[in-house]
Amino acid sequence: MGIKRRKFLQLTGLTAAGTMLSSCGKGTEKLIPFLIPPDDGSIPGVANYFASACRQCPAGCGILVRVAEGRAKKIEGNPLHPVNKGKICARGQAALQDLYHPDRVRQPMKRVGAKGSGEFTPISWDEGLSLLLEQLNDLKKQGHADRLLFMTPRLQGTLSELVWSFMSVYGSPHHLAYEMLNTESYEQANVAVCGRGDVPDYDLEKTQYLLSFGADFLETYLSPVRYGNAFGKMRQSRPTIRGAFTYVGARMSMTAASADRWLPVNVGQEGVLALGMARLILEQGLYSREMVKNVEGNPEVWMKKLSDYDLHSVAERTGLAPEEITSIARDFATIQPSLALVGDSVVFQSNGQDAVQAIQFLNLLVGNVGQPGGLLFCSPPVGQGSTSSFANLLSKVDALERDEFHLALVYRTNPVHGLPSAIRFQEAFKRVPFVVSFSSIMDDTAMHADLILPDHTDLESWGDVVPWVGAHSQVTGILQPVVNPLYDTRSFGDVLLAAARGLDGEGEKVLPYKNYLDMLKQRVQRLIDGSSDTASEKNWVEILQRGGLFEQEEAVLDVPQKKGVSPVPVREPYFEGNKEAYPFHLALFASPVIYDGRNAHLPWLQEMPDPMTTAVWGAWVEINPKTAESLGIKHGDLVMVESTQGSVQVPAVIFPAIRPDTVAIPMGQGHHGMGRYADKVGVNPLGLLAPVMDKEHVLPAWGATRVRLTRISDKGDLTVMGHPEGSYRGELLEI
Amino acid sequence: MSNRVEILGLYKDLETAAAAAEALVQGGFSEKEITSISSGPYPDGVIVKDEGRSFLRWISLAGGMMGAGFGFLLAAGTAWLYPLHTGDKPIISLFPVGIITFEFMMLFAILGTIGGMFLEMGLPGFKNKVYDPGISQGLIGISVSCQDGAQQNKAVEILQGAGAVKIRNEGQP
Amino acid sequence: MSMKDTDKKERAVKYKWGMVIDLDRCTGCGACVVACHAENNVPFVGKELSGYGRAMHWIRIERYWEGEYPHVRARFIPVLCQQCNNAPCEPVCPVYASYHNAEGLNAQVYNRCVGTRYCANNCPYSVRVFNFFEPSFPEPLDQQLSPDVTVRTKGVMEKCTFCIQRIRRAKETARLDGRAVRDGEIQPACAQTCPPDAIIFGNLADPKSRVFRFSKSPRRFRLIEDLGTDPSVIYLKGGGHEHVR
Amino acid sequence: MSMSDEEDLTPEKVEAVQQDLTSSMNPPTWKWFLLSGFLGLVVIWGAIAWGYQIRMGLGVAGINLPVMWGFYIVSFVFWVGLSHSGTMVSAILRLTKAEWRRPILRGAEAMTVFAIMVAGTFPLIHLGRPWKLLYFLPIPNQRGLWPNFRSPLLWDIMAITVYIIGSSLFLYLGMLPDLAIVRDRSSGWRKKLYSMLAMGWRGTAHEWRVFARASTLMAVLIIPVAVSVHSIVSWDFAMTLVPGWHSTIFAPYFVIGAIFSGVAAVITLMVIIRKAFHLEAYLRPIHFDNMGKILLTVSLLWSYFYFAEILTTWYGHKPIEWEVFIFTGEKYCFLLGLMVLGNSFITIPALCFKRIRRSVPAMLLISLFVNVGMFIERFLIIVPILSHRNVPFIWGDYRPTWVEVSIMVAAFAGFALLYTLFAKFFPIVSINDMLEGEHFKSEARLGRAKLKTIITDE
Repeated sequence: MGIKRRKFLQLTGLTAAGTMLSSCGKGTEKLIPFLIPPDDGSIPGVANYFASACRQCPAGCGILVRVAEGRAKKIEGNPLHPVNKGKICARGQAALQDLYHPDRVRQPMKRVGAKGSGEFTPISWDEGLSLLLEQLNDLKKQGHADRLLFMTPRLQGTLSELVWSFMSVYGSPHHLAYEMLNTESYEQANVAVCGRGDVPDYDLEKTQYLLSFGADFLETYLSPVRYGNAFGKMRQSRPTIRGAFTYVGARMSMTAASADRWLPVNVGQEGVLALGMARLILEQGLYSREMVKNVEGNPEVWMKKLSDYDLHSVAERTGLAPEEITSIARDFATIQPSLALVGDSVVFQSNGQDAVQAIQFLNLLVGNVGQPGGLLFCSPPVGQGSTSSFANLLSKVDALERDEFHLALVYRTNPVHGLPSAIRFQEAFKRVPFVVSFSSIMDDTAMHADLILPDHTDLESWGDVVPWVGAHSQVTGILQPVVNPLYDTRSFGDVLLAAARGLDGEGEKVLPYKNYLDMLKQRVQRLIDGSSDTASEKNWVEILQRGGLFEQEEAVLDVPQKKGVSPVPVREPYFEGNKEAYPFHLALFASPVIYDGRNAHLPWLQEMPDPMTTAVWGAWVEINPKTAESLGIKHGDLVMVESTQGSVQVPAVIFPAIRPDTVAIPMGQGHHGMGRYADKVGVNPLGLLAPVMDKEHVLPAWGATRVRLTRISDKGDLTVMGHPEGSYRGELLEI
Repeated sequence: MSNRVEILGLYKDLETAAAAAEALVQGGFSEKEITSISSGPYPDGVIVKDEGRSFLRWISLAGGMMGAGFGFLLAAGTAWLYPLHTGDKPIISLFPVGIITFEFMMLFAILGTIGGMFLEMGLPGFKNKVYDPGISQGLIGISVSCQDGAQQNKAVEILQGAGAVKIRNEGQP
Repeated sequence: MSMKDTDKKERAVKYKWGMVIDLDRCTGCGACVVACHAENNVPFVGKELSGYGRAMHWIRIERYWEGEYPHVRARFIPVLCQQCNNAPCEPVCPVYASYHNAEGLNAQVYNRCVGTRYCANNCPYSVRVFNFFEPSFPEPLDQQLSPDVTVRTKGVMEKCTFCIQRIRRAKETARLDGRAVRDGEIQPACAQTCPPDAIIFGNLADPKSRVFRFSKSPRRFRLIEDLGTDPSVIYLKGGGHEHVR
Repeated sequence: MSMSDEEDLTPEKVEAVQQDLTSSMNPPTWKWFLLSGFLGLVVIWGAIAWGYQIRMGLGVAGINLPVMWGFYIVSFVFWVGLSHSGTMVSAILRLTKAEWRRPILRGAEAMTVFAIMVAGTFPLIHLGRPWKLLYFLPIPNQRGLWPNFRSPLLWDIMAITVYIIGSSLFLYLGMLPDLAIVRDRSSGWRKKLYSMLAMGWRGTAHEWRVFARASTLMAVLIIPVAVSVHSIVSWDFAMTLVPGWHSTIFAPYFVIGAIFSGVAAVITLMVIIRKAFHLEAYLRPIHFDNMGKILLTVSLLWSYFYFAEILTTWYGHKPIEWEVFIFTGEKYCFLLGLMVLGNSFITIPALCFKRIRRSVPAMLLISLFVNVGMFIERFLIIVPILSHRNVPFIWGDYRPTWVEVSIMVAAFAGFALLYTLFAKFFPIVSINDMLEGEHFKSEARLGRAKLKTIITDE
């Protein structure tokens, strides 16, 4: 966006933005002439823009919130933010409804009914805090501080610091920062190939040939807005170059739909394809000699290692035609710069590690690592908290089963909905005697809580956001409250600080902050100059007006340092359920609309058609037309999907772009709780997943479950926006 | 005219009624002064002759012209007064204006016809004109307009002579 | 500069708003759909009504399938009001609720609309949506409603306005500054949010504007062009296999 | 008593005829109250349904995107169609001086008036905001705006208004002498009412002559209005760009369709009136025979138009039009078949036989069949075509709801109720027309035979 956004920096000084906006009150039934402007400076009809940051997904985009008469009206991308450059996705837009959701938890609540019944009674904050402290102090007094489990998503910046400090003060090592779509697998593989354990940034914008192995970078993968924007530029911003894009994967995702070519490879064989391509590239001498020198590799040794990956056998294993493989291999090597991406459907296989390594090796081979238009490993972002490992999760489940946890605190994560039941988490979690949730909405996990201390929503909170990727150095988005809190909620940070203060011990000393804002300001100042002072008011206002710290360096193009890399053979993938009884692979995918389900309570998103199926308000199973025909399944029929672990009943979508041996179900629906717009909408397919792992690396293989289908009835209750037959009649529009 | 009265003789059938009319003409009454009253129409001249000229068609035509003018002004005039563009249609579009003009032309012509008809008939007339409910039951009346006195007696005489079932004078209940 | 002069200057500027949608950039992500909901107080209607053609989207992303597995393609095309110059919806409205304004916009006057739905039938693009029920914004969702845009009542037809409230705002600002609206100064919500920048909005009457330049692209086409509706939305053809080098 | 008696028209005979023809006006029996009460209840139910729709919004009807018009507009076109033949047939028969017309006229004219009234309510019912009806009317107002005369809907409003006024006047005009008769036969408040309505009609030779002239003139004037009304109704569709609607043949096709359904409806009503009021002596097989011939002609015409319309679509094979065509054939196969059977394949062969034309039950059956067929025809013109419009992505479906069905049924009930009430208050067969026929009838000797002759003016 070439122009400067008119006056969005007129973002009025907002030191105390939260306290200023007082016109949210009710009872404006009379028309009162506007004679004396209100104290807060808000003028009816004139809107202010406040910069903030988006926390709807880990990408961490910068936003501008349009506020009129003390109410948030619209979210727009922050043009200054280096990650999203003024753009924002559907989920980011819908954060407004998070703020104004009718079913928010409006004050602290205490359980009164049976556990999990969802019966709560409102209590005061004093009572809520003392209940929390009572639990914490009791446990500590008994010398069982390690019986506290703290569950969060991967945290960033101040929050990460706060939770870490809190846990160390309290004396429990059990902070579990795990969510299902974890990046652990990528990180492990990157260490193996490139010697770097962080998630690289992909320079889509400058690439000329893009090859995605199941990476849905336009919808859910890493930073969709950033990559969406870069994709647009890759396609059409260069006068004579239109970047080409090939997608490899069993199901055509929204991202794949934008590809020039879609290669429906056999499930779990992407790594094999990558190695086959590598061999072809080596054979034809199309590899980057410079890169080989850099990593001190020996092409002849590599060739030998790849002896099993001749074109013929690769074609057989992947199910692709030999010509297709040779043509993409040649294109990938000769159209430079090129770039191979690897995504969740590849990673979450029992051979996922091998596949990621194979694909990164492919990148390495043609010299894509550390090159413009390739993979960029930059100085790692400051303040990106770490994620827990899958092994950690499993050990926590074991501990839960042994009743080793007496108190669980849950913040911003919904494990009851969001973890596959096969790892037994849900059952084990129910054994925790006291669960405290900080959720601002009554989600599935909060339903099981004993105490709910509702957090502000993002638009009411202070906070900082460190983008996952695309922040080539110190980029921290600052969240500021753009409206007064609607209800009697409190910032999670403040509650945790209060809890720390209330601990018998040195809480006060380790966390000596007045409040969370104070802590945030100090951290920001530290980021600026390393000092421990609180950021000066002037600096602070400037940062708020900009939306954060965007000290972007030129991307540092680190050339991989790791020496002696060589291709590792890809193991045969394992699938749970035998082929006869369970003939179909189950591909679960993060919904482009509601991601892993964290946005399912927002009606705008529920009503936004899924791009590929155009389905709204529910889940579905995608079936190839041939498969459906052989099973007698028609569009909209209710189908039972069974795995060795369980079954779900879900409507069928006849989906022409999925392998006949694969069916796909979106994640994220099927909540119990989470407000009226998510409660019992669709089904949660996670119950189908088998607990398959890559045993060698202790990594989950969510894509390794086989299922069977049975038609139940024609009453699937499927709602699609696109007419099922009309969707095939685009030629009538002559487009 | 104040001293003119109408006298009505009622007859059982067409032939006697026609004879009575004939007798009145013979008796010096003009065709203009004689008329028949019946519950059904008879072709002109069967009983009496109606010699009036009719302007009905002209009234209809005038109505139609007025309607056309009105319709045109309404459709074209208002569009011209409030010129809002819609689609690629001109502000004053020929076809729509034509249609509205036509409809109003027909409406006014119809109203003109009905109005003209009543005008020519001299209706509505709720004054007690000479009439007998027997006419509805099939009697045929011959009414004659005459002066008071002698002429009146003469008329009564002729009507009675022709075999009237009943004689009624104007104003008689 | 006196007010009169500015007025004159402003009137001298010709605006003809238009939009270019580059289908090669469009990824079908749907950000525009939600942005439009937020900007224009477009209600959501729930599952049952969505399933029966009562969804209120002013912009929708149509997805068409081509071919058969494995040589299958999905094409996305965002369809919104095409702001036709020869709009078929306009002349059929008996009460002038739908008319053409001087800047080429296909205006819809909600409070004149009586709900004959004739315009919706005559819209070849089927982009007009009707308020079959009173829209509902359960509290406090109503606090999000934009004060710049009317909340439409039941029985009223509505559709994309090219975010006319933003056009008005920019024109007012420009008028106060005594200048014409700059290219790129106005962005409808959909164009503003679009992650791949597939939507370009601007003044088609200005040959220097970005939208004008893009509208002359050899990839240009307009939707159902042979009907002669002369839309102000110009699409640029997306790629396909044939574009791979 | 029979009209075929070859006596002179004596007062006794006149009395008898009047007795017969006003039998519908006898004091109501409990059966009549039962019938009208039932019909009234159905109408009230329809009104409740409409009230519910106004309260809740049009969403309670089955319309949606893309099928923005549904049963209401189908009903509208259907009722406008029915209203057609009444006046039109009556006018044409008057002008052609078809002697057999006499017992049919009044019933047909009344049908027109009530059918167009019922039809006129539907556009109102189908509005999203019926309380804003005033916006349609060319009344100077503070909004500074006028209705848009470029919109076919406004032509519609104008044409229907003209038609309601014209056909009501036409009905009234024909009834004027009869009103005088019933005035003389009634007493009490009824007498006052009829006196008012009869406007002092006495039946002078002058009045009769003006009356005859006016009747002829009205007949001439009403025919173009009737044609324009249904043409304009067709233009509501044909003026659009909707594939399947945008067709030049629509106006004549609709006019013929309207006459078709109207003639069939007249036949249906003739059967009902004949049975209900024991008018067997007046509505004789000859009348059914003649109406049957008209129906046959119109059916042939309709089939011809339908064929021409389908042929051009089929031959031209424009993709989107062809799509609509195929869709209709597939999804609405049964209805389509029923329509073609009712309108052509059964009607045409059957009506070729004099015995069938003269059989009252057979004619009833055929006329009902035609009207079912014509209702389906309107449905098929509106719903499937809207279901599959230019943009395939939003193709849709239409399912009428209880509200629409209730209102539609209430419309039939309302029509029947109006008709029942009309028959109770006014002579349903034209007395003066019947008597006129008798007056002009004579006998002539030709060879050995005595033949009936008709005296005419010329």
